[in-house]
Amino acid sequence: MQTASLKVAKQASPLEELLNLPLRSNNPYIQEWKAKGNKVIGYVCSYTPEELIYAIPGVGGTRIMPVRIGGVGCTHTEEADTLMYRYICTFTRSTLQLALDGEYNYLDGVVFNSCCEHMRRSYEFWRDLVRPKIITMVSVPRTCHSETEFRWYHEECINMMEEIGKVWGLNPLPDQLLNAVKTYNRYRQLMMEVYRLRALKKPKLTGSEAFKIMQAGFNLPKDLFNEKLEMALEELKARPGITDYRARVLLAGSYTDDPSLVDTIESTGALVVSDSLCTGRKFVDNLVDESSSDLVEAVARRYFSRITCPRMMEDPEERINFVKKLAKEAEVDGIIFQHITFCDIHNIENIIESEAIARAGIPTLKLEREYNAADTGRLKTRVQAFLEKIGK
Amino acid sequence: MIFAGVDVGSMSAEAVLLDEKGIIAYSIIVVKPNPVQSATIVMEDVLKQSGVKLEDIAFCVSTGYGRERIPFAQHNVSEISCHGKGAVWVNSKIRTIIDIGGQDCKVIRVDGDGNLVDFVMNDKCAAGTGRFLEGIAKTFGMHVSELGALALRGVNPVPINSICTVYTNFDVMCFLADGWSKEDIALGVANVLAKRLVTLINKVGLEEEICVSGGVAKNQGVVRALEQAIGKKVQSLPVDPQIVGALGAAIFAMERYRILGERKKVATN
Amino acid sequence: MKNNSSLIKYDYLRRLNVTCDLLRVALSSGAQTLPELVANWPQIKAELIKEHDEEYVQHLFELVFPEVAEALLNPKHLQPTIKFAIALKKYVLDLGKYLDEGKPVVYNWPTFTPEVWYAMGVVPVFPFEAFAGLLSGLYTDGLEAENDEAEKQGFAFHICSFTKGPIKAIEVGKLPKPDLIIKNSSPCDSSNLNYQYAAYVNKCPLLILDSPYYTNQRALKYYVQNVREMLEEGQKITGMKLDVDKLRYHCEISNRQMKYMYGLQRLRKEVPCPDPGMMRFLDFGTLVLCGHSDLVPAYLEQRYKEVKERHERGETFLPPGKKEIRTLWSWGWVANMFYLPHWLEETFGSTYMECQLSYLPEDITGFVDTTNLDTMLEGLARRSMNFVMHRTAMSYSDIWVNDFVTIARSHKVDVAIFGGNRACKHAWTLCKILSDALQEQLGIPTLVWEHDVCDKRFMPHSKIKELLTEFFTTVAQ
Amino acid sequence: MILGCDIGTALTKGVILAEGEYIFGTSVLTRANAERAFEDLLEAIRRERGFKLDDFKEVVITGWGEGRIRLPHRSEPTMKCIAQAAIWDLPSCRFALCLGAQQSSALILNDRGKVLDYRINDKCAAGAGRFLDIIFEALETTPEESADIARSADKKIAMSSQCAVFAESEVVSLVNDGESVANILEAIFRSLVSGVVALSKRLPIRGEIIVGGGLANNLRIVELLEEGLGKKVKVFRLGPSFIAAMGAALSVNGGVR
Repeated sequence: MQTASLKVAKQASPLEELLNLPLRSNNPYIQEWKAKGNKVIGYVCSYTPEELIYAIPGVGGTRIMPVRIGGVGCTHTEEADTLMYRYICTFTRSTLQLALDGEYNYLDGVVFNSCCEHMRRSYEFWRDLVRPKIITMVSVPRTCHSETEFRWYHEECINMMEEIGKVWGLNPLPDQLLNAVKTYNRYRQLMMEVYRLRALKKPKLTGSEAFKIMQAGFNLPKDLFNEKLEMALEELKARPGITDYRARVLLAGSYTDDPSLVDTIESTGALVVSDSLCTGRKFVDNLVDESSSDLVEAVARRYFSRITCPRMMEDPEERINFVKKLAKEAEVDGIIFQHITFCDIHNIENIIESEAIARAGIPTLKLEREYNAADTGRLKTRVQAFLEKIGK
Repeated sequence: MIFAGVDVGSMSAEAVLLDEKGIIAYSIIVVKPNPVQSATIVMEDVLKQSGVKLEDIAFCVSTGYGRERIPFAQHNVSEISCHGKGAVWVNSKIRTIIDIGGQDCKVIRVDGDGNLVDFVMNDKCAAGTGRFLEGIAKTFGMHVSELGALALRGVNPVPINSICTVYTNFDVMCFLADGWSKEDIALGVANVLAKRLVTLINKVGLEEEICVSGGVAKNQGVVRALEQAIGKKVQSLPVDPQIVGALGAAIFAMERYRILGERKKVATN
Repeated sequence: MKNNSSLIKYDYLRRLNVTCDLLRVALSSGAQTLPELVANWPQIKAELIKEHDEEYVQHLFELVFPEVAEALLNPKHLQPTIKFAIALKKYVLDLGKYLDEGKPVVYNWPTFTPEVWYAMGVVPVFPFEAFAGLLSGLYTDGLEAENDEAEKQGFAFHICSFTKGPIKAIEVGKLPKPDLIIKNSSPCDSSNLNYQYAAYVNKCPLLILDSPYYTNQRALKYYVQNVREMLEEGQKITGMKLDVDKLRYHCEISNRQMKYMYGLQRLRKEVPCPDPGMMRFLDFGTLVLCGHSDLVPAYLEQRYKEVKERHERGETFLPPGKKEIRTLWSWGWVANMFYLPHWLEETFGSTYMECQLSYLPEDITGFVDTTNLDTMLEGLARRSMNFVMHRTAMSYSDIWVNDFVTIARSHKVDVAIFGGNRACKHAWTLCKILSDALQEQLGIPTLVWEHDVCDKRFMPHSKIKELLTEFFTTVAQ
Repeated sequence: MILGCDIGTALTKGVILAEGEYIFGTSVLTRANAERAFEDLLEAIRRERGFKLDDFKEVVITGWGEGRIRLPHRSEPTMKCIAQAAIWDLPSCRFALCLGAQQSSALILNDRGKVLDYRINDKCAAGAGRFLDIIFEALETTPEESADIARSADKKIAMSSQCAVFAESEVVSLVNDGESVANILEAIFRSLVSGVVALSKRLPIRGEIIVGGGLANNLRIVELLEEGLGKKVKVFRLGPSFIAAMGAALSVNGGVR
């Protein structure tokens, strides 16, 4: 069965493969990875220093791969609703539900963050009900501007490494760290290339495809992903480019890994050519300084100096300018600010950003939505009306 | 040259035929379960009325929740744009349209050409939609169109606080049982509906003139309650407010036909 | 008072100012019932209009919840409430004077107590409790208008009305524009983003006092360091200097407060509970005013004295023959229904043990060692980390759960009420864990219901009474 | 004799006990008029059994309409009544569910039928009996036949609508997209039951389970409930609708002995 799915996957071109990579434990490469005795660690927030996990040398030459925990494919949230009540966002409930359904049993460990109120408080349920072999917390300060905060985060990174290391391996050697750092920098550069191809006058791929590639990136060992993406990029460049779109839009707001939202938007003829999401452009923003003598610190620095998530209680101006910059790069006709119902952070952040963006003369649409793509008809009506409003 | 607009909503479907001189004919039906079926029937009806043949229609635009599935429409436009377009066409002073449909309730702001400036749509709860009133009317054993006149005669509106439409129906039954007059209940219902509309209106703001479109616009009780709630006058439209969406679609059909025509010219020259 | 005075210019300040006198004069008028109070109104008003505008006073009087007035006239509330009004008045006057002098307007989030600011000569504004809480608790119009303003702009209904209202009040000119905002990064996203929004629209600096996710020594060290940096920055921005002796003076005041706080907490363990529930709401108010003036501990001393004597006399404030039902409020009080604890005492003999907004772990928070600056800052930091609403929110939910299971045991609790503010996301994540623990470990039932802490429209008082009546008549006998 | 009466939002039920033994029970439509419903009930009792009001030593009333009855009577909280009836029906019962027209409630009780804890949901109609009435109407089916129809479902379809009113129109469009009534009913039942299961799991589920309330007349719902709770569920012996009325009657002189 495994090898079969593997064969099927192997026949496809690298691009097709990235676009159709099966989810979670059905992912043939994860099956392959685990079969070799390697470990997989899940994490929930973009403030998790992934490369540090990737650098940890496992016992007997095994490896440890970080994957980002998402909620794609979640069809019900019964148990999660019972545990968490209706005021918790559907993304948090979906991920927890998947975990309770055993969808994340392939994970050997989970790294949590003090990211947002909803997600951080599902830690207890993972710890007590899902019970991964390792579950650890990275306490991330809510400001990046002071050395004290940075040192705290830096220590948190080291502690996380040690906690995982002491169970399955050792602490990484300098060259192991350097390799991991290089791999992740390469990954970010390649993803930026994808964004460049999306921003072209004739974009080489749809937003939906871009999200699928991003999704694949969350769920493959980055070395392998980089390899495939390099080839996939050649395939993309060879494409004629999309011309029959109705409008170019940028997607901003709450956590979005499920392509179905983008599908809904693009089903109106709009093309999502860029985004300012923590699952997208923000995720690959900024590189680690490879020349640093203390690479762990350099990694921590990167996470503290990349464009912030509004859970950081500062820099709305920077985030607004970031969105303006992206909008210019990708020559967008409008920006869609979406937030998942009950997401306090992006509800208010979208008000701040969209008002400023509107003042700058870029058309904006604010959408409230559930994580799981229900109610698509009404979302679609809103988006279509938005396009009509901006004369597209 | 004849243009058509067809609007398939969740409760009713409308079709409008239009030429340069104005509205030729229109038709309103209660929806058949299937949008395509509804569209076909309402279109056949309006054709029959006017003696126009389908092939005489130069261009047809569909709107409403079934808009993408209408076989005889060459193009579809969101109901939000259509209501804006239609309202301004019948009264050029209109800048805000409050459309109360079967399931959706929208507040639409437009410019002098009827193009969208801003809009907002209710969240997915029946409270404050046409269905809400339909339910009440059912409880009264009367047609929804009779509610308005009833509410106008109300004096002491009943206090309704349940959020859910289904429960409001039950509350209404209780008020009846407790001996309240239908008039006062209808007024209470109109007020609570108006209150829910205001929270929506607040999100985009109002610019005068204001009008109400959709079936509920015929409910004078709701309109008056709304006027009191927003402290502004609501313009009554010279056409049946229920056809505003379909009319808007027909106007888009006319505009689109012209644009395409010009493009063709450019192409042939 | 001059018309350009801040206490006139900003309606919230004006309200608070008149409220202090209204409470003091009205409750000292000798009236024991609402009708008597109404009968005394002419004299009361005559007294008030010596300082305040007649129309305004009259208007405010008409806005008072009759239930609240009636409750406060009850002997169990009367004297402490007067003392509270006097203490609050002192703060309001200081604030008014401070603002009139054109000094920098500083907004302070209550989870780090304000001694340090007093020690700089700053009189901070406390939008959270002093305004949102008190105004929605006392007056029938509450903060609904400001909440609606916020919702117009797209703030969701579930964004906390504790912060949403006051922040809007700044924009509509009911509160002064801030020059500096200080915010703990706990308890919640809702408040964090509200304050971030406020700093952004008012173009003023936001000092973030970062709450670590742990409660160990390392976290404390980190937190103390954050406090130091906050003070450095704060002095730079305000241009005012922290005076160690002043800090010691104010810490000693708040230590005295704590002494009585802890004393009251201990007395609540007694059966029957000698401490009336409504006063928790005012106690919270004094936590926010922490260390401001001697009048603050004076209120708590009065409270402590009364409660202790009541206990020693073996008396209860419950209606004769009412069986006591010892009730744990596992979320907190409902600001917009200030009188609810009194109603529950009178109707069901339900007494108020502790809640998330009243509980301070004496053994951890202790007293601030006033030896020197370092010891004081560490003491204040430790208190803050374990402060009401901060201890329960900044870290794992285990803390909240364990605290409340412990309280349920030590206070011989009969039933629990989880009246959760709908904005309080982290409360809704642990509601089931907590109610399960209470039921499985101690057989204590929990009534779970939703309210909006500063907006009575979501859960009307009549509905709340219905829910509680059903609960108490069903499980509590 | 004792008359226990439960004036619900849909049905008004009466149960008669003599020496603590059940002898008769009947119900009438409430039609939102508690006073009249109560009279109708007394009339029905007179007609069917010839008992008159003064034949009853005590009248105990519970449920939505209790407060509206002027006739001197004793009132009991609904939740207490349900527990009393549950323990009477099944001494080993420690968990009871009541799926009413407007409200579903779950409660745990001790061996004396005392309510230890409960949860209710009444926020909106989704998941309440009234919701089903709307659906049955839309599907032109009856509560009686719906269970068997649902059982014959051959595929799982997802209902996106939370709102009862929208569910109605969603159902209509499903029908017209050629979806079978069986599959739709099954989907509706499943989504409804999942709500009840979530409610139940907010409490520690112990001992045996009794279910009452109008929805429990629907055997498919009961089956799905058992599936969801992973436990056997017993439907109240006298007919699920009578659970609260019976409990009211039992509450006289300390209830179940």
